[in-house]
Amino acid sequence: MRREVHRVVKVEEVKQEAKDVFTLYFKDNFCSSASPGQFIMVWIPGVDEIPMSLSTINQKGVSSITVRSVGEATRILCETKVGEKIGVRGPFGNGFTLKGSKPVLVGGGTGVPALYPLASKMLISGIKPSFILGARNAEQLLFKDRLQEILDDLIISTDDGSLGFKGYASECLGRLILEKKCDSIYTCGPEQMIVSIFKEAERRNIFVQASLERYVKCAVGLCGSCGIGPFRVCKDGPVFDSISLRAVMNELGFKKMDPSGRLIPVEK
Amino acid sequence: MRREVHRVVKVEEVKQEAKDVFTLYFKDNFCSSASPGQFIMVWIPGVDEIPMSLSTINQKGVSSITVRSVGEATRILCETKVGEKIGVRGPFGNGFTLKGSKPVLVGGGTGVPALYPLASKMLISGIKPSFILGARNAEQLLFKDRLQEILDDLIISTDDGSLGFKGYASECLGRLILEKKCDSIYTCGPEQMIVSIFKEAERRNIFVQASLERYVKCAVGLCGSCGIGPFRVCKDGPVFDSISLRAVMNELGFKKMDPSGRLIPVEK
Amino acid sequence: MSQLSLAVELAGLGLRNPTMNAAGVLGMSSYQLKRLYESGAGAVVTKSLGRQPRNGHPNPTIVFVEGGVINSMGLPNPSAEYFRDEIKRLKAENIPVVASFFAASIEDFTYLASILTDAGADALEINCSCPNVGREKCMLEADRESLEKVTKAVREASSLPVFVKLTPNVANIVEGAKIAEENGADGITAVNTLKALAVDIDLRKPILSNIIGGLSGPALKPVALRCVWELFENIEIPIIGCGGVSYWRDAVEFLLCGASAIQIGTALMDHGVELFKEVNEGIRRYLEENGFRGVKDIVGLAHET
Amino acid sequence: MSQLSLAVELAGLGLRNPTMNAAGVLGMSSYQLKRLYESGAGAVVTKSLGRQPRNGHPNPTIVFVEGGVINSMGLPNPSAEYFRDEIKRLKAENIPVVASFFAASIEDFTYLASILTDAGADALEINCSCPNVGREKCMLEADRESLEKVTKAVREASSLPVFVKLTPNVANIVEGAKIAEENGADGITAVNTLKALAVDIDLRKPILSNIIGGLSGPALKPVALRCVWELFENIEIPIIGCGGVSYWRDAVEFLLCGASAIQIGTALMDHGVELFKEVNEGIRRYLEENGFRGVKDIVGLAHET
Ligand SMILES: Cc1cc2nc3c(=O)[nH]c(=O)nc-3n(C[C@H](O)[C@H](O)[C@H](O)COP(=O)(O)OP(=O)(O)OC[C@H]3O[C@@H](n4cnc5c(N)ncnc54)[C@H](O)[C@@H]3O)c2cc1C
Ligand SMILES: Cc1cc2nc3c(=O)[nH]c(=O)nc-3n(C[C@H](O)[C@H](O)[C@H](O)COP(=O)(O)OP(=O)(O)OC[C@H]3O[C@@H](n4cnc5c(N)ncnc54)[C@H](O)[C@@H]3O)c2cc1C
Ligand SMILES: Cc1cc2nc3c(=O)[nH]c(=O)nc-3n(C[C@H](O)[C@H](O)[C@H](O)COP(=O)(O)O)c2cc1C
Ligand SMILES: Cc1cc2nc3c(=O)[nH]c(=O)nc-3n(C[C@H](O)[C@H](O)[C@H](O)COP(=O)(O)O)c2cc1C
Ligand code: FES
Ligand code: FES
Repeated sequence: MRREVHRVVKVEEVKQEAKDVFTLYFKDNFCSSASPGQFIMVWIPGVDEIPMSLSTINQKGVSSITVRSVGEATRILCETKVGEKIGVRGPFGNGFTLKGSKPVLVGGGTGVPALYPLASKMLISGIKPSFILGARNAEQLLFKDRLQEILDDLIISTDDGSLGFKGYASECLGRLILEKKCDSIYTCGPEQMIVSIFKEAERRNIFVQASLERYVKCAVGLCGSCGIGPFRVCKDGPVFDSISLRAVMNELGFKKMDPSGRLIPVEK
Repeated sequence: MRREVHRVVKVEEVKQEAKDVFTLYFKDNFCSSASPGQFIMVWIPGVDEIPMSLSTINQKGVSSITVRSVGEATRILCETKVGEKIGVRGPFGNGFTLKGSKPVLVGGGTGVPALYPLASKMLISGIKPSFILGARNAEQLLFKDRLQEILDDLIISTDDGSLGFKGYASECLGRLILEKKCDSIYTCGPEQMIVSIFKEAERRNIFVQASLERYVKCAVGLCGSCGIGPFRVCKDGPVFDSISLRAVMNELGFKKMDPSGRLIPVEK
Repeated sequence: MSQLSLAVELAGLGLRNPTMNAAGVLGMSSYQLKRLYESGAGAVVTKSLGRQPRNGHPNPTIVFVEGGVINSMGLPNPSAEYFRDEIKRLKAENIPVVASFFAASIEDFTYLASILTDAGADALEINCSCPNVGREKCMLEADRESLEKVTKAVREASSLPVFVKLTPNVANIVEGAKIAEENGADGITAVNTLKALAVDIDLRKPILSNIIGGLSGPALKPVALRCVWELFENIEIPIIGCGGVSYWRDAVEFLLCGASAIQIGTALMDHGVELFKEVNEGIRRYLEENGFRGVKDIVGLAHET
Repeated sequence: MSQLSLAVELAGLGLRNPTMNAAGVLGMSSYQLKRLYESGAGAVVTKSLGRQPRNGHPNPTIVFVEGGVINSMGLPNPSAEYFRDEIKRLKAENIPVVASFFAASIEDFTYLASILTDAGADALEINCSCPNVGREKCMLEADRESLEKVTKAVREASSLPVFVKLTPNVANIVEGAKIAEENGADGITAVNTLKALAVDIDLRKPILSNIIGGLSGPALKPVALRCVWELFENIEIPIIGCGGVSYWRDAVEFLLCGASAIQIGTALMDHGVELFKEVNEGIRRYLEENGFRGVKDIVGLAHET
């Protein structure tokens, strides 16, 4: 069987991460051999099929997704009970490439869980990353305990200062780079956060890999609905490096394709 | 690619074996890893596609078929020049199974070449077979030199006595069994010869594998046109052992399916 | 140990399970068909029989492509008359026999229906959908009028359940099925093969002697499932699903889409006649594991929302 | 080093080679299309454009089956009006653009043809064969009358070469092609996808939100080749072959059967946009090794006996 073919898996465990964020654990062979940064398509019959990054990979064959309830499909996913079934296909996309010896990972919102498998993989490879964990406020911080468990250098950053550094993750990053002489940045989170981080990195000449989101339909690079410039988020991404990011700066943070293919503004 | 898919191969060498018998050599990966006794389908565009046993297997990647001109397709095949192309698919069927330590091979007519790869394989496996090479007369003996080169125990038998034993191969076999205490018989040739040999073997309680011919169309066991009793020559055969032969004794040597599926008499 | 029964009732026919061979696949003799039944088929289907013996097209009559095979056998068959004894031999052993047949005229359809009925067949399957013979040889269902006449004639000539086998090579398969239903068909077999071609780039020739043939096997399955789905939504008589069934899962897919029974052709090449047993065991396991009590429970179930 | 030229002339259009993307595959923006051209395509084909922006069907809109994929995108597109600038951007770089479009009325067909012509497209491709939208959304070619009207209207509204893209879901593809030819079409694109369905046995539901979709990829190839073969025997205007081209050999097969150019869709998934280069190199090698002087030499060659 190809990884593109649908499988139906049983939800083995559900963990609430925040008021509106849940992690669903399941077993699937293809997912448990995914690369950090890859995503799957999750099918909720009668409702929708949506892209979700893998937030656990390959721990005793168990994988997971971490879902924020923002609409119908994610709400239903968040209400899933243990034993219920969902459809999955994938993993898709390129995933992150390990580069640099002093990396820093910057995660915001539901971008954090997607970085968790990356951090684990770095540790296994003998690299000790710094990790900036960002959110609006302390309550919205995801994966804090899990990250604390494995990382020596976890920096918490909240917009309102309710925990850790007060301000945007990108500002926090500026300081960290100076302090630790970081040589590569991995980021996943809200698009405006990614833009700020990329600008910060460009100023300091540091290589970035950022995971982007666009409207995904086929997930295999055919339909073009996830386009950003000449690229497809589903196939050329979701992880883009500095060179690619430079090529799409006229869209990144400004414009995105809606499901009809028209460019519409990105949320500020 | 699957072995069932057509390939087009160039005829690398043509060797005349008798007045109306030619061997065509070609290169093909699937054929060169065939089992002795398997056959291929040979496509002569615009004319026909016909079954042919492999008469060479795996000698430096070269394979061959040995064709007697009996009708349009075989005549055109026999006129093939070096460098010309033919289509092949296969190999198909079961092939012979090595059994017994004192085997005797009995070939008649164009059945002889099909036994040549079997004899070679036995020698490689450390088994020294006896071989009864039969034909109407000395001129029609096929592969005599090639067999002599590799075998210690080659017995020639001609109906008219123009060379070797005078009489039918089956009579010759009777003597040989007694003499050499043969413990298994492999045979390929005209159907009536096979019937005689099988009867001879049954009387003496010796296990037989015989390669049979029926009208082959699909060659993959679907269409049923090559039926003999419950069996398909193309898939369950072309090699049948004593147990299967016993099951088809009401047809063997008597009746065969014509291309419409009706049972018609077998040539006497 | 008591096992869940796979028995089905198909247009009045009681079968031990819902599997059959597809017409034309290993149906050349009673011996072949008996072997299929012994291997586990619930019923056996004869080669499509005609009025006269036919040799079919010259070789090559089959070619392998990705996802399936294209055949242009050209309906070789020993004639219905010849096959009467074969059917009798099968009936002597109580094997359920579906007699597939085709003809070039209403008279011949009537004649063949009656001799096959007399021979003891349990059901008739009208093959008016073979892509391998010209129009003169066999009435095409795409032609509404012929389909109506043929179904009606066969219906009148025989008291047996009549199945009409449809081609997927039409814009709307429901249309033909409705005509068959209205004219007395007891079931629809869906589907026959898709018209297809293979060409060789070295010899620069179509490979089949007949140039065009019919595509069967896995490549056909999604099209066949779609046809069964559409039929289930639009007709009342049972559907026999056919096209690309290669594993038990495929059979379950056909049942869920609305087939009451399934036929297996091409897959017997790779999986052998043992496939009937595997498919039946798979269906049984599926039913048991999901708490169903019989095959009937899942027929068309994917249509419920 | 001088290399054999792959240039072709297609209904008056001069293309550097006979390959294009299939409509709807990576044609959502000028950026995507430009990338295809830079990867080696001879011309690029836009997503099928309509009068209004359309989001298409909800997900799932694609499902993988043996030998191909079934999609039911449902013609999402930003509208022809929106796409005018995209076409201009492509034309500013001299990229040959085929504008694919569909409509629900003759007025809309006329309107769209004229704005796409004004935008600078090099040719128009009428998509009246998408299996993914109801009859109200897009005129079906199976309906002879609509096909006639649509072709005639577009012919009159534009001076560009007009290609009519046909569906294989018909009993006789030649019929529709002849109607198109008689009404002024300059070429036939053959074929669109086969209507198909996939169902999940665990959730017991059809997988696509739209239930039925269109099968493309290797499974479609033998059917597409058959269509191209039949068309070549029956029409005079050039044929653009489409359906399952995944390797250069497939492209050569289409050419030998009678296609003057070929389109590639599904295979870009597995082989990436680099496939255009590979296919073109393969065709070139084939022509050279067999002593042909150009693509034209082998178009329809398998029909000669
Ligand atoms: C590669 C990738 C990875 C993602 N990983 C995660 C993750 O790990 N956790 C998480 O909570 N969210 C993730 N998302 C976002 C998630 O897919 C959307 O939140 C979800 O699709 C919303 O669906 P809905 O029906 O609940 O909301 P809707 O009300 O349908 O939409 C809410 C928002 O989600 C967007 N959206 C809807 N459908 C899609 C789609 N098919 N593709 C992309 N965006 C869509 C809409 O454009 C809108 O902005 C990821 C998105 C992408 C592209
Ligand atoms: C498994 C098998 C292996 C064979 N191996 C050899 C071999 O190594 N050398 C050799 O010379 N011959 C072999 N034959 C026989 C050979 O296939 C026929 O001689 C050949 O098909 C005749 O074709 P034709 O067009 O020249 O003659 P035709 O005039 O068409 O027929 C002559 C005879 O060949 C038979 N025949 C024709 N077509 C077929 C067919 N498709 N399948 C089976 N029989 C057919 C006819 O029934 C008739 O008896 C083999 C046959 C089988 C079944
Ligand atoms: C070799 C072969 C012969 C066939 N002969 C017939 C036939 O005689 N009558 C008929 O109705 N269908 C015939 N068919 C079509 C099958 O019955 C069946 O409809 C088709 O092959 C699809 O099923 P499959 O994918 O399981 O093979 C034939 C198919 C094959 C492969
Ligand atoms: C994702 C996807 C979207 C498609 N969208 C369109 C479309 O908008 N218009 C159209 O005419 N065909 C569309 N098609 C059909 C293709 O153009 C083509 O006819 C078909 O896929 C067969 O070619 P292939 O096997 O190379 O993919 C689409 C196909 C796919 C897979
Ligand atoms: S979703 Fe990325 S190309 Fe279709
Ligand atoms: S030739 Fe078709 S079953 Fe043997």
